[in-house]
Order: sequence, then structure tokens, then C-alpha cells
Amino acid sequence: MNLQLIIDNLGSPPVLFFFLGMIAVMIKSDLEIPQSISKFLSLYLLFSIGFSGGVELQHSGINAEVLLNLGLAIAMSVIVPVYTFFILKTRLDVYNAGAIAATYGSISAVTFITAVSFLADRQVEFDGYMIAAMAMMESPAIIIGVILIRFYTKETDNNGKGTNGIFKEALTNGSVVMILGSLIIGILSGTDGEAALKPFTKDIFKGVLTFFLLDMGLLAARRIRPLKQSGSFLIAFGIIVPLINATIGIALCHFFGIKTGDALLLTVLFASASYIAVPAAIRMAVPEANPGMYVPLSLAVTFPFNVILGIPLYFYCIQWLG
Amino acid sequence: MNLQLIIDNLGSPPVLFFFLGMIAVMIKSDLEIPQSISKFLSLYLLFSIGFSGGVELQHSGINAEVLLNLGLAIAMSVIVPVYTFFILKTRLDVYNAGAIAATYGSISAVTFITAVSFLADRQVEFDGYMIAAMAMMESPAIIIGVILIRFYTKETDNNGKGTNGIFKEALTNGSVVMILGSLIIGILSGTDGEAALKPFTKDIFKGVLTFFLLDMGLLAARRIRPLKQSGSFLIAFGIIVPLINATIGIALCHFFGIKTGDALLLTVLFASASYIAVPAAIRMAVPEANPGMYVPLSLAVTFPFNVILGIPLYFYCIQWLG
Amino acid sequence: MNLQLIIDNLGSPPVLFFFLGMIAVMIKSDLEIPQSISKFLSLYLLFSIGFSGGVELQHSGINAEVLLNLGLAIAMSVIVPVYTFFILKTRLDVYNAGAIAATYGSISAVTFITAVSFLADRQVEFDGYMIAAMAMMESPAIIIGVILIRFYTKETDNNGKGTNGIFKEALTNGSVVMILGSLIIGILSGTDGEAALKPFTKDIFKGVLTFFLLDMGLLAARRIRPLKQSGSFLIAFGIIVPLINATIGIALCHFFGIKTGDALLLTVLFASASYIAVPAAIRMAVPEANPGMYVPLSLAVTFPFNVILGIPLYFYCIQWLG
Amino acid sequence: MKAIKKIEIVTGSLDAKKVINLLDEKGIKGYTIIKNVMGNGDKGYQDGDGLHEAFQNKYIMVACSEEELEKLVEPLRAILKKSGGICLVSDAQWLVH
Amino acid sequence: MKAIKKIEIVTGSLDAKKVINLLDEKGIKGYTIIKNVMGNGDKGYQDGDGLHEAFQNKYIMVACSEEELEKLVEPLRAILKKSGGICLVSDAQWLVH
Amino acid sequence: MKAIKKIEIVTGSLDAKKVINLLDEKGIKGYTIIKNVMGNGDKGYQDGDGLHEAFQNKYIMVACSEEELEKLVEPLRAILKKSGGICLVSDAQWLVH
Ligand SMILES: Nc1ncnc2c1ncn2[C@@H]1O[C@H](COP(=O)(O)O)[C@@H](O)[C@H]1O
Ligand SMILES: Nc1ncnc2c1ncn2[C@@H]1O[C@H](COP(=O)(O)O)[C@@H](O)[C@H]1O
Ligand SMILES: Nc1ncnc2c1ncn2[C@@H]1O[C@H](COP(=O)(O)O)[C@@H](O)[C@H]1O
Ligand code: NA
Ligand code: NA
Ligand code: NA
Repeated sequence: MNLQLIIDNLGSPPVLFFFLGMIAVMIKSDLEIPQSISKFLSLYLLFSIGFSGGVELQHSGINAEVLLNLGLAIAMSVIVPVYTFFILKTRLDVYNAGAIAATYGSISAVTFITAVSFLADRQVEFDGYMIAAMAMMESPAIIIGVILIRFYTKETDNNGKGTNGIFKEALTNGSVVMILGSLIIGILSGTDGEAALKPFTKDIFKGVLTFFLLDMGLLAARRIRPLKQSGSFLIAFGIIVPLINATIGIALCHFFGIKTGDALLLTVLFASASYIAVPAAIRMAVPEANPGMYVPLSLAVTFPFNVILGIPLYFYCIQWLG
Repeated sequence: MNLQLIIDNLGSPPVLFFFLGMIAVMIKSDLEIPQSISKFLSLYLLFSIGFSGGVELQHSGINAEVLLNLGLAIAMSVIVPVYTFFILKTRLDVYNAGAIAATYGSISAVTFITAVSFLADRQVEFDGYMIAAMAMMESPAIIIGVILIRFYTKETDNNGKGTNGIFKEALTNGSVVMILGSLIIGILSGTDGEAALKPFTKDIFKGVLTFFLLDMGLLAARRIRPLKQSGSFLIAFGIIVPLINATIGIALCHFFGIKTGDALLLTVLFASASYIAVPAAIRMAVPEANPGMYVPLSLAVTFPFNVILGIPLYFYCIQWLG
Repeated sequence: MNLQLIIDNLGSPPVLFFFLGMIAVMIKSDLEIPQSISKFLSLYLLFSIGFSGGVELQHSGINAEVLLNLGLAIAMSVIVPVYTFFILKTRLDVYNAGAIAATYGSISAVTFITAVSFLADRQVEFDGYMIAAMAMMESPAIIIGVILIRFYTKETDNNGKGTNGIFKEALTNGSVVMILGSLIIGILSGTDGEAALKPFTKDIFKGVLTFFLLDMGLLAARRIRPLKQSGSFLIAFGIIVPLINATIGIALCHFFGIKTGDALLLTVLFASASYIAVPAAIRMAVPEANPGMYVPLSLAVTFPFNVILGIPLYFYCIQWLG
Repeated sequence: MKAIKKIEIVTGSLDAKKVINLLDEKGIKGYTIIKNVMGNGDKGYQDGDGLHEAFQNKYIMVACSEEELEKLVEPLRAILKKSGGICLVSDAQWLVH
Repeated sequence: MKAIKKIEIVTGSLDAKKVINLLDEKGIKGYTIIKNVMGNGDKGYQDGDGLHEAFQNKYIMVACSEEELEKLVEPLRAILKKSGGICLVSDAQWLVH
Repeated sequence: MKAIKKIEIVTGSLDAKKVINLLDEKGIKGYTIIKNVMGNGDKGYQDGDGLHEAFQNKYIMVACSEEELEKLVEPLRAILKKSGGICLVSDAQWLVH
């Protein structure tokens, strides 16, 4: 059955278009999607997922589990960068170790959204506040990562940006604002708003996601060459760490009896790594770290792994346990 | 009830996303929407509103009121720039007075479209030819403004562009062409065309408008700092003049017994100010005027005022009178 | 009836918006659509038509006609560039003759897609594998054109790109990858995938096409001036050759008893000329040819002719014969 | 290598059309244009935020001979006097190919 | 024509803000900015592919007087020391209008 | 400040790839690229309107030493001979940081 789930997932349009994007790069096709379009599509996805989540939340209301889930989410986004930092420090300098640790403590919204559409395809329910959990997991890891680097380099802030600066930036980054904002608006505007926006935020959502994954395939594949430099240690890291984090997630969800849908999303949040928000923040806060390392790792290894194999695998384990 | 209307309006997704955009700028978030996307979304809105208006018009046919409404629209777009010009000239030089007068004589399509969706939310009907009224109000004010400036500076055209040049440009500006063109096509293509395009022009319309207002919030907020220079006189102007024009509009509509929906739209046209078409034309025709004055005023003061408070306020007054 | 068909076609929103675009350029309006948006819309159209075609194909399955149609398609994409090359060589140098021959041997996806929506409006069915036929006709002509040029200039490849290089590039060009890829994904992902994507790939399709044809109108009209240089011979060529190819197409379809819908699409493929894929490839492979000649001819003459008159005309003939 | 003059012009997107027409009139066959250029100057910020070309600049670069430069200077000055912007001239070596 | 100094700076999009603030502080009224600039340097490729401004550069061009240049050199050096990038200075003739 | 050579190349978007490969081969670690550049030249207008990169240029700027320039000149000439475009070389001062 596990295999069946994976095969079904491989046969879903979003994953197939992700492959198409990768193939296009491999056969050196001139197929490309303008950057402003990538930006627009990703904003649309955050807009829609945030708004729909808010509407859900407004219907369901805050139930007991909410604090538990948010708590677990934030806890993991603090723990992951710490433990991965020490693993990474055995092979990399402090700057790159901290940078990569931060990306894995944070999350990938697109992986999350793909998991949401995976659940939708199987009519498995999940709670609106999982979107809040996603938003809250984006930033803490950045701060942890930077603090670790500052500590181990005993370096006073070298680009006029105090830890506060990082903190502020981490919290005001575009995707956090977009998700939380849309979520709150979803809560406030309620049923009428929902109905009016549904064709835009819900009906075409899956289609836009599918088209966007084509773009992700192009982006990911372009990062494969730079990967080669980073060597087998990092590539292994990019697959094993998500598996460890997923295992922790699945275990915790089982222990706390979190319902299947939420459990998958939480697990995917733990297992995914950021390739936009964190790299951007790190690029500014830690110019010494090499983006040629931390971007390809999350974008060309962990992202495809989660989208193609991870999601169905985690789902299977959760069902098997629960 | 007035208050209730305003509160409802504040709770509508478009207005809430407009706030989100403003907040994003205030907290210095890096959230931004690529310019090509802004351009695309605004073209989409003109395309859809124009086409739908045309289809409406083709169903309803031309009724008696049409000439009356168009007449009032054009009359106001000539009167407003003249009276505001003299108010402005008491404090500003002729160039800036003429420039600002022109923006207030013209209209804001997005404000109009927001009013349309405000009516839709309340199932209040309006006539398709109101879109024609909007299109016809865009340009005259530009010409009046330039003529006033030329007259008071007794200056022969100083950049090779005669008043004819201005005239021509005013009539061929992109948004006028887009609205009138789509309107006529809507009339010509009729019911089949309507059905085939409905999912694109109608169903997702509200969603796109909502997303676009996020962008408007970003644009408006970025204009607030430059505003500070222009001082309290102009800021007061940016709120009082719309109120005066709205009052005139409401009075005229009451006097001529124009039906609620059309009355609101006409009033909104009178009360709104242009921040795209006119500034662009003025930038070319009157380089001496300072865009740091006329753009922020309509974009960061009058636009938010109308979208947030104006529309429900005007609607209340119209209902209260009628 | 013929006339009626043409009049109906002239009254369809896509064609009307195409005119609007042309008019906007003629009256020197500043209306323009950002390039990244043009790119996005054309990718969307290929994505949707490819995917829908694949889904169709998966339902209908491969029937007897498929090989016949694909065979005819490929055969024509080899024959057309050869015979047109010799016509053109009587007036133009070998480079431009080969370049133009290649564009006419290949196809215009937008013309094809417009024909698809023409059929949809009239509830005429067609087979999904016609999309495969379109994809397969894009590239061969490029190779033929280049081979002819190389042969008549007896020139060893002059820009480090062997005929293999051209071959590879011709097959990996973005639109081919997008169409074939989406087609295959449509076949693989089947009914569930179809349902989930329908609002994006089908419902808004006609609307996006209509909006895109506005852009095509702008692009085409901008090419009319450069056309003047190329003189009456080429302009005649741009109308007569499509008519010849269409006649051949109609005759073959009649002879082989191909069903109306497929017959129209095949005929349109024969009659249309490429203005993206081929010009781009030729620009690289044959820098000696003048893009000021081969682009305007297909974009400003043949494309409008087919979209406005050709499609209904061919359809009439097919019905009249069948 | 051949010594040439490099002309760089930055001016409003719409005014740039006048410059390009001038180049075509004067028979200048080669020039390069960069669109969506932002900036600051006498007319204040050109930040492209105005949702319209009119609030952006174009950058135009021309590599030409001393003589061609001569032909351009005065008409260019006239255009920029009206529309604002900036025009820089410098020396460069052209890698003849 | 008037002899001026032409300063060209290429640095990360976000670092560029610091440069622009510097120009405004020092009262430099005129400058030109080109966005979405790609490149390669000590920090590796800036290919804009990261879906975020942080992976693009901005190009900033300033035509100013010798004196203005003096005021800018040291603070510019300080900014680039931290953020990386490149700053070139050359001579040019300004077509006064 | 350090005297360097500034190389500016404008050529078709797709040909530009050859130039960039050359720079990488020759071990040039720093260069700047501007995309979507329009222009006019022997191959006619490059107005980007063709819905395809092939009808746009890229602008490439390299600040390098005299020696590095030497290594680049001939291969660059060879590339431009085939693909067309323009290459300008000028002197500039590099603000060392
Ligand atoms: N001194 C300068 N250095 C660089 N660019 C300038 C300078 N002065 C003006 N510009 C550019 O020219 C554009 C128009 O200038 P202006 O007409 O003076 O507002 C500005 O937006 C800048 O992009
Ligand atoms: N030698 C150079 N020539 C031209 N541009 C350069 C050079 N060095 C750096 N750059 C530009 O400056 C940006 C940032 O440089 P860096 O901080 O060294 O990575 C690069 O992405 C390039 O666009
Ligand atoms: N003399 C010139 N000055 C500035 N740019 C040029 C010049 N000649 C050519 N170019 C640029 O190089 C591109 C390709 O040139 P070509 O291959 O001659 O068509 C043109 O589109 C222009 O952008
Ligand atoms: Na994570
Ligand atoms: Na008004
Ligand atoms: Na053909």
C-alpha cells in the first residue's frame, strides 16, 4: 500500500509537472518562466492558502489541539537548527553550518501546500490553524541560526544589523506577512467573503499549484550542478535530516493523538526546509555563508524528496500507526 | 446604520487586503508585487469590468437615463478641475494647481470597481452604461487642466506638444482604450460570448480585485512619506474636495431621481481622483509640476479615503435620501 | 452561409480583442502588456491545451485515424518548406528564402488554439491527438529550412552549431516541451487530475485566450510598418501560401475521410506559420537572415488572415465537401 | 581596437522615444536601450511605482564616431533641455569584429 | 560639455539601499538605478533565481563633481567592505542642458 | 583606487551565453549581467517583442586587469564575429574594498 500511495502521488499532475520542469532543464530546453511570474504565483498560493485557512478557522473555531500544535511547531523550529548545527559543524565552517541549520529549522510553504492538495485529493480533513503553524515556523530558525553563528564566531555584529535587526527582519519577511495577513483576513471576513473569493482562492488553486510546480522543477534542476561541489555528505544530510525530523513529527503526533490530516502537515513542516525566506535573510545577515551551498541543498534535494516520496511515505506511516 | 455599513465595508476582503498592504510597508516588510503583475492585474480589471458592462448594456439596451448620466459625468469632469484649480492657486503655483485639479476632475477606475463589488455584495443593481460614464470621465480633466495652465502661464507649448497633442494623448491613453474597447466588444459579442468568458471575467473577478487591492495598499503606503512635504493644506484638500464632489453628486442624483446603484457609481466617479492616467499625461504635458505632490495626494489620501469610508458613506446618504 | 460563418467569427470576443489590439497601436495608444505577461499567458495556453488534449486522448484511446493524422502532419511540415523555398528563392537570397520557408512549414499554436475554441463554440468534436500533431509539426520545418540553406550556400556550419545542434535545439524548444509534456501528463493523470484542474485549464481558458489575443493584436500591428519594406511579393506570399496549404489540407482530409473537427485543425496547422519557435531558432542558426522579414510576415499577415478569415473559410469548405 | 565616443543618455521612458527618433533620423545604425530604469533628479524620484511608464526612465547607449557625436550634440541638448535627464560622453575602444 | 566623475556601483539589491541612503544623506541629487541585475563575484552567482531580491544586484550610476566624489569614497568603501560588490570611477563629459 | 580595464559587451541573449562561458573558462571571477536589453544594429531591431529571448540582448560588464583583458580580446572577437554585437573597452578606477 505504501508503494501504491507513492505511485499515486507520482501520477498526480503537480508532481508530474515538477518532473517536466526538471526534464526541461536536463535536455537544455529554453523553456523558462519569467521571474515576476514565479513571484506572482507564489504570492497567490500564500494568499489563497492563508485566506482559506482563516475561513476554516473561523468555522471550526479554536479547539483544544490548537495550542498543542502551535507549541510543537515552534518547539521544533528551535530544536532542529540547534541539533543540525552541531552535525554540520563537524564538516563545515560555522557560517555555513549555521546557514544550513536555519534553512532546515524553517519550512517550505510550497511543500506544505502540496501536502494540503495531497490531503484534499484523499478527502482527508485538517484544521485551519495548521496554516498558522506554518507561518510561525518560518522565522524562529533564522534567529537561532544567526545566534549560534554569532556565539561561535564570538563576533560582534559585522554588518550594522544587531540580533534585533535580524529578529525584526525575520518577522517582517514577505511570506510571513502574506500568510498571517491572509489568515487573519480569512477569519475576519467570514462566509460572505469566502463565497465571493472561492473561484479565485479555491477553484483554480490546484491548477495554479500545478503550473507553479513546473516552475519549481525548473528552479530545482538548475541547482543540481552547483550541488556537485557540496559533496555526498551534504546530499545525504538533505535526505536523512528530513527523515529524522519526519520521524520525530510522526512520533509526537502519534503520542499526542493528533488527527491524521494535521499530523501529516505538521510532519511535512518538520521535514521541509526553506529555500526562499531563510536564504534571503541569511544572505543579508551572514554574507560569509555560501548560498551555493544552502540554496541548492533545500531546493534541489530536500524539496523534491519531500514532494515526490516524503509526503506519501509520511502519510502511510501516520495511517499505519494511527 | 451608517456606521454598520462602514464596519461591514471595513470587514470586506478587498479593504482588509488594502490595509494589509499598508501595514506591510509600515513594518518595513519586503513584501512586494512585481510591477508587471500590477500592470497585468489592472488591465484584467479594466478588461472584465468593460466587457461585463458591455454585456449588461446589450441586455438592458439604452434607456432614457443614459444620456442624462453621461451628460452629468462629462459636465462634472469639466467643472471640477476648474473650481479646484482656483482653490489650489491660492496656495500653489499654476503648474501644480493645474496638475492636481486635473487629477481630481478625472476618476480612479479601481475606486469605481471597488464600488461595483460593494454593490454586488449588496445585490444592488446598476446600469452597464455607467462603465461608459467612467471611461468618458477619464480624459476631459486632463485637457482642462492643461488649458488652464497654458492660459495662466501665457506660455506657448514648451515641449512640442500642442493642445491638440494633449487632446489626442488624453483620448488614446491605455485605460480609456481598454475600457471603451472591452465595453463595445461586450455589446457586440452578446450572450454566447458572455457565457464563455464568465469564469474569467466574472467568477474570479472579486478575487483578483482583492489581490490587487493588496498591491494598492503597498503603493499607497509608499507614498505617505512624500506626502508629509505637501503639508496639511493639501491633505485636507484630498479629503474635503471628494466630500464636496460627492455631495454635489448625491444631490444631482437625488434631483434627477437616478436609481441607487447608478447614483453610487456616479458619486464615486465625482469623488475619486486619478493616480495613473492623469499623472502620466501631466508628467509629459506639464514637466514643471511636481509628481511628488499630485501622485501621493490622490493615491495615498483620496483613494484610501474613498475605498474605506467614502463608498459606504455615500451609499448611506443616497439610501437615506432616496 | 460562408459569409455568416465569417461574420460570426468576426463577432467572437477573441477576434474582436485582436482588432482592439491592432487599433490601439494604430491610434498610437500607450496600451501595452508587459512581456513577462505575454510569456506567461502563452505558456498557460500551451499548458492547458496540452493537458486537456492528453485527458481527451486517455478517454478516447488511440483510434485508427491517429497514425494517419500524425503522418499527414509530419509529411506536410517537410513538404511545405521545400516547395515554398523554391518559390521564395526566385525573389530572395537563400538565407531569407530558407528562413521564411521554415516558418511556413511550422505552425502557430495560437492559431490552432483559436480554431479549437472556434470548434468548441460550435460543439464540433475533435480528437486529443490533434494536439500531438501540432507539437510534432513545430520542429521538422526548422531542420529542413536549415538543411536547404546549408546545401545551397555549400557552407560548413558557420556558428559552431552542426545540423545536429539545430536538430537538438529544434526538438527541445520550450513550446514543444510544454505541449508534449502537458499532453503526456494529461494522459497519465487521467480523470481525477482532470476534475481538479478543470477550473484552471478549461473554465478560464477562453477568457485567457481572449485576453491574449488582445496582446497578439498589439504585437501584430507593431510589425506592420517593417512589413512595408518586404514589398507586395511577400505580402501576397503570406496570404496565398496559407490558402494553398489549406486547400491541400482540405483535399487530403476529404480524401481520407477525416472527421470535420480534426480536418479543420489539420488544415489550420498546414495553413499557419510560426512566429515564435521558428524565428527564435532561425535567429540563432541563420543570423544572415533578416528577422525584419520573416517575423512580420507570419505575425502581421498570415496570423491575422487565418484567425479572422481563414478559420471560418476552411471550416465552411470542409463542411461543404463533407 | 578603434577609438570611439560612448554616449550615455538617461531620460524619461516617453521622452526617450524622441532621442531614439533622433538617432534614427541622423542615421545612427547602432544603439542599446535598457528599459525600466529608476532614478532621481530634478524631476524627483522616477520609481516606476506610478503603474505607468511615465514614471520610469530609459537608458540609451550609443557607440559612435567623433563626427556622428558632433551631429547629435545640439539636438540632444535641445531634447534634454525640455524633458530633463542626463547625457554623458566618454572615450572608449571598440573591439572591431 | 563639463568634465565630471562617473561612479558605477554594483551590489546586492538589499545592500544597494544603503548606498542610496548614503547618496541622499550626502545631498547627491542625481543618480540612476537599474534593478534585477545578475552577476558573479566573491559571493558567487547572483542569478535572481532564488525567487527573492536578495539574489539579485542593483546597478547604481552617479554623475557628480570631483568634490562630491571625495565625500562619497570612504563611506562607499565602508559599505562595500561589508556587503561586497564593485565600485568603478571614470571620467566623462556631461552634456550640460 | 586601482586602475582597471572595463569591458562592456552587448550581444543577443543566447549568444551572451557563449561570452559568459568564455569568462568562466578564462577564470574571470567577477562580471555583471543585465537582461532584457533592447537595441538596434546590423541584425536590425532587437525589441524583445518576438515573445522570445532570441530577440533581446544581454549587457555584460567586466572589470578586469590589463592581463585578463589580453586573454579575452581574441576569443571575444571570434564570438562577436559570428553572433554580432558590440564590445567596448575603457579605463576606470576600481574602488578597492
Ligand atoms: N547626476 C546624475 N547622475 C546619474 N543619473 C542622473 C543624474 N541626474 C539625472 N539622472 C537620471 O536622469 C533621470 C531624469 O532626470 P531629471 O529630469 O533631472 O529628473 C533621473 O531619474 C535619473 O535617472
Ligand atoms: N570584477 C567585476 N566586474 C564586474 N562586476 C563585478 C565584478 N565583481 C563583482 N561584480 C558584481 O558585483 C556583484 C556582487 O559582487 P560580490 O559581492 O563580489 O559577489 C556581483 O554579482 C557582480 O554583479
Ligand atoms: N554602435 C552601437 N552602439 C551601441 N550598441 C550597439 C551598437 N551596435 C550594436 N549595438 C548593440 O548590439 C546589439 C546587436 O548588434 P548587431 O549584432 O549589430 O545587431 C544591438 O541590438 C545593440 O543593442
Ligand atoms: Na523544517
Ligand atoms: Na473625480
Ligand atoms: Na504551416
